[in-house]
Amino acid sequence: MIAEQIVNGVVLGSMYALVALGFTLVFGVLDKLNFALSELFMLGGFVVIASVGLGAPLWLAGILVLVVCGLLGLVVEFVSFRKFTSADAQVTAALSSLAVGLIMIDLVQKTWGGEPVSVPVPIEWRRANVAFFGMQIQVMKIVILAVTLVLMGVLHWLISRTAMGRNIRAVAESPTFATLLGIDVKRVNQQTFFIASALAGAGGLMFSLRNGIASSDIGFTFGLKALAIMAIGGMGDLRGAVLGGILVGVIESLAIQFGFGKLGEIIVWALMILVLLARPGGLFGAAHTTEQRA
Amino acid sequence: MFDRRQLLASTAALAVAGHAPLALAADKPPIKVGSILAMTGIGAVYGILYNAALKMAVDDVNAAGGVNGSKLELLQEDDQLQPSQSVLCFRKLAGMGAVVELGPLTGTSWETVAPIANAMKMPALCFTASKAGISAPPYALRIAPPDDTAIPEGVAEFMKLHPNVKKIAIAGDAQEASGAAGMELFAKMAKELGLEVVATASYQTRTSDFSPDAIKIRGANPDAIFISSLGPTSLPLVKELEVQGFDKPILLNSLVWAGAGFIHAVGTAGKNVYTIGFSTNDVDPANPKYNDYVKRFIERTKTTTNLPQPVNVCNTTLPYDTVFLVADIMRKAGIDGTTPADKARELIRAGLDGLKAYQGINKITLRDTGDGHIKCHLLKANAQTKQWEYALAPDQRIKTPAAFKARG
Amino acid sequence: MSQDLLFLTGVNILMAWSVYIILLSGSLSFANGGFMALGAYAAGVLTVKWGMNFYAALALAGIGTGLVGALLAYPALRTRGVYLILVTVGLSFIIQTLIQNTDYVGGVRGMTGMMGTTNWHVWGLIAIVGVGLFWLSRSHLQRQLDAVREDERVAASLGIDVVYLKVVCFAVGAGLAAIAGGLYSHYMVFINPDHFNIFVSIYVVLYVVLGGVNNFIGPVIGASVMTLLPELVRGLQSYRPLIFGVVIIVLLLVRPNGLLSFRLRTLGAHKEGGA
Amino acid sequence: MSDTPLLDVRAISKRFGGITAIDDLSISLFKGDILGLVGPNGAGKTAFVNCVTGFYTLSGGAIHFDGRDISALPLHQRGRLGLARTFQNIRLFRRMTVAENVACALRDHADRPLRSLFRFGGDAGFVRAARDLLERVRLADKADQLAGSLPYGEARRLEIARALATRPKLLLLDEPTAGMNEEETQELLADLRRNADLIPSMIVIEHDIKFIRDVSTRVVAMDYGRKIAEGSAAEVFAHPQVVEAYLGAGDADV
Repeated sequence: MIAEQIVNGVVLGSMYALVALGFTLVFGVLDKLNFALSELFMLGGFVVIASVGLGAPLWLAGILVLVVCGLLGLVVEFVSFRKFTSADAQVTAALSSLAVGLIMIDLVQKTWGGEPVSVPVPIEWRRANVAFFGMQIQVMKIVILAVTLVLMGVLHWLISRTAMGRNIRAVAESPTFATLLGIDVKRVNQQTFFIASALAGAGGLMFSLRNGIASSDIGFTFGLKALAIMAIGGMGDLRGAVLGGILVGVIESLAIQFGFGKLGEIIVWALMILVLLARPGGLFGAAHTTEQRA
Repeated sequence: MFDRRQLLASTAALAVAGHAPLALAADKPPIKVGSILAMTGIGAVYGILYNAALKMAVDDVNAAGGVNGSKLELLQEDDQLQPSQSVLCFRKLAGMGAVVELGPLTGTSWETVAPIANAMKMPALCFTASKAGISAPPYALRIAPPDDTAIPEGVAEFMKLHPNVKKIAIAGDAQEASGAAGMELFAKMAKELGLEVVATASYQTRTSDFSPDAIKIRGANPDAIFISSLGPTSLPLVKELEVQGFDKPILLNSLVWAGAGFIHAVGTAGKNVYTIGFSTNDVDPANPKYNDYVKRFIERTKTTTNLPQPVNVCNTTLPYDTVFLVADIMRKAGIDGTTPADKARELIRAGLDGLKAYQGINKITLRDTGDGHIKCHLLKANAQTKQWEYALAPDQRIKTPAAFKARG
Repeated sequence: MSQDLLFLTGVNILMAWSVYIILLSGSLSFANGGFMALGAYAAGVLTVKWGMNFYAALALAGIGTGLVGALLAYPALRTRGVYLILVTVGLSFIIQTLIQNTDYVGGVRGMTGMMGTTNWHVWGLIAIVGVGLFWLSRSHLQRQLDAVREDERVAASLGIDVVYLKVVCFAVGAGLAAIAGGLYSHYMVFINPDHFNIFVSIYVVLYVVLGGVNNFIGPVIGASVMTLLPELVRGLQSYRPLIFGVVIIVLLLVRPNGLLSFRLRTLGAHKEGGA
Repeated sequence: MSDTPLLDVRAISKRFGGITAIDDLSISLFKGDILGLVGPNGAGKTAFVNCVTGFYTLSGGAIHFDGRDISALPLHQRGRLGLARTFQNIRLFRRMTVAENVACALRDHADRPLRSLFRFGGDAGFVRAARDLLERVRLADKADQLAGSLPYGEARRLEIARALATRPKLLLLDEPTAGMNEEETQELLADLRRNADLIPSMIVIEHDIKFIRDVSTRVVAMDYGRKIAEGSAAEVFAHPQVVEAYLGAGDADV
């Protein structure tokens, strides 16, 4: 049972990680929080429903999620971040992206109603189980884990091996310096938003496929948790987002098994506060002390 | 000038009502009836559903000649399920001259509004909230049967259908008042029936992952699961249990049945799912009034709302009955549009005070607590038709009323 | 305008000021919904369960929550910027969950019986706090706070005790939020933890940012506009949430520094030091 | 009288991860000294100022100021003890007025900021003091401008006035003439001389050797976080290691 909970925690954690990766990418490049990612995560499931409803096969729906969420990410960048470039605008941009998220929720509720909607994935897919060392594990979970790992691998390759990734890293290091190098910072921002939003959408896709439903109110708290995970892992640190996500996923699963389900949100937030007090830069991030900025 | 839309509406209503009294006195001012429902946000599905029933009732009352020569006018306010907004709407409606207020939707909002209704001497009737013990007579009454009668009645039928159930698991939304109260009631019932509770799982309204709960429950190997939470919150858990191959019966509390989301999204996971309620879309040979309502309501929602079809009538009969109940009281008390609001409210309160039972579409009995009672039954999800239906045949259902103290 | 709208506007103004006071020292708090809850419950317990006088209960709830705020501030203020935002979001969640699991105050069921707040209390307090903030805005303390908000390391190097000021502001802000909460609970009669969810904290920050963070009038404007706006567009029915979102985005784009963006100078040009 | 130094830096070091910014550095300074601190870029001069004023915590060693061990004191307490500084990249409170920049640094009520709320006599004292300081640096006519709007040279003078407002016992200037032309440099020198009554002791980091020669009573040269020479300006600039350090770093200022 406990082993099964740990496996489940890893799968849950990998979905947290996808959204946390989105947050951390944007934060790394812009030093800002993109709250709309929470709702792009929520939209992931509804894009599947809409595209299957229009006759698309499931694999195409999956790709459409990445594209549609990515494009919406560009809209968010344009509306909420393009104009707010200075460091002072951190809160302004965050609140603006939050408002964009509110609009997304409202549009989804107008279209599909406020209640959960069934995601058209064959029940046999969701129900397929394998026995593994006495554990019962859904094939879907394995698929989710595999897809998530592939996405993370692609992200890693994009960031560390391609010209685009080099530019993103340069801007993350210092936008001013990147501009001096002739890097088009605006373009890099757009690329970052596209990738981050596609990742969040992918997280929502996995989530809705696994649960068999999509709901309009799931994004906000999930997204906030992903933010806490980003802080636990170290802001702007991709590896930290993944490991932090898995850590929180496993802890949450085990907490429920051991009867601490009532604590709910407290678990992740208390963990984040403790981590930040002990290591202000997060578990895996560089220790951002105030000194280097002195 | 005669409003064309009004004309159309009343003509339609007349046609439906089947008779045409011409005493519609256009010169008497209307009687204002307030309603507080969530029309936007997460609760909008419910708000739209109940609003349709309220409007249908008001149209029917007006088509039948209104009340003492005055038409009813429905003032609708949206509280977005937020208690502070409910209060705002409540007092706003009072300020607009409403003589009685219907709603709000949730127990939390109802609990916030009920004391204010008494303080303001404003009759308020709630027709949805299920949490026990929160009504505040004489001004704030609830027509709906709360969980403290519904759950025992439902569980009794459930045990009749599944007599071999010995070990149960209880799950629910512990961070929501109605969900938590329902969990306690389930636990109490289990104790009374000698059932062993092998696992308890508390989740939250916005829990991200129900797998751990499902694994825990499955691991404890219960014969059945009782789940208590608002609307569709239990849906992911039910679906997760199916995915994990859990094949035992699941009993949900009454709150689930009223919403469109659950029954429409439950899919094949619905085959083991039961809930508690008092009306379905089934034809009831003994109650032609009910059959007529079901037919008309479903037709009406097809054109006036974007609710997923087929709509489950569920407890929309309650808002409908509530309007007629209020209209009856007003008729008897001689209230019309010219009665000062204060006086009308007092008269309605007096009418409610003496009320012991009301026979509308449903038979509603009033209890000392200010809550209604309607005999509840076990319902079963039919995933194919996306409708709830009675789990037991009419002669199998348990008829004995639950132990409660009626008024008087 | 109805009584309740006037009341809610007033409470939101007080809440906006509670965020503004913390922001004076450069810290943004998303925990004020939580502090509001602490005050609402504390004052409620004092009047309903202990039979205390309403004013005394309010004052005690304010002071108590202020002390809690100060205690939380010391560790919380070790973090800054986005980290502090997340820590305060976490505090909001933690306070809410703790109340949900405290049976003494009814847990998720909520607590009832609080009565006695009128609009006079709320607007009287607004007048008092407003005068206080005006007085502050002309003071040497305001100047030092401005310096801290501009560059806290440099301010510290000039001998300004930044940590002390930040903790004091955090405590005073938390205390004001608690008093607003006490007024709220004694007006609403019934409260439960859901009244104080994370959105309360977020919206209050929104009021301040939309209204303007540089002067104490801005939060008043922001809170008033955002409380009244949904009422003004009630006629638009189901389009309200959409309009609410669009208005926020447009306001932020058009006036990124808030509706009232000016900063009051602590040394006026009309004074002799001017030219 | 002056056998205890005002500032006594004892074998301090500062490391960031694997990088050593300051390595076993000892410097002492007596009341009335004006110490010139020279060295190529990256020699650790600014790090030294940061260590003394409390912007950096020490990795090792100790700093005594005015007879007290201040090694562990937080920034603001060092400020109150009489250490004040300017920054290589000017750090003004840009959205406050020129007068406010100076006024906020003025001492008040023995540094109990809340007390200032209970002063009902108005701000006259602050206004006078701020105006006096601004006159001293020729900025009185700009008192009500935003500090962010000042041109470079004036911003630098304002930063010095702000530091002087704290009544320092030791003023640390980090490259005060960076980016200034010859004329502006001379003006700054004149400003410092004119206000000598407010500057009992001073440490100046400079690349401009002429400036250092003009102001300092003593010069310390640093390279790679260590002290490589100390003495009069003439001695230090003639020191072979100093010459090599500068040539090695290819610094054009020499």
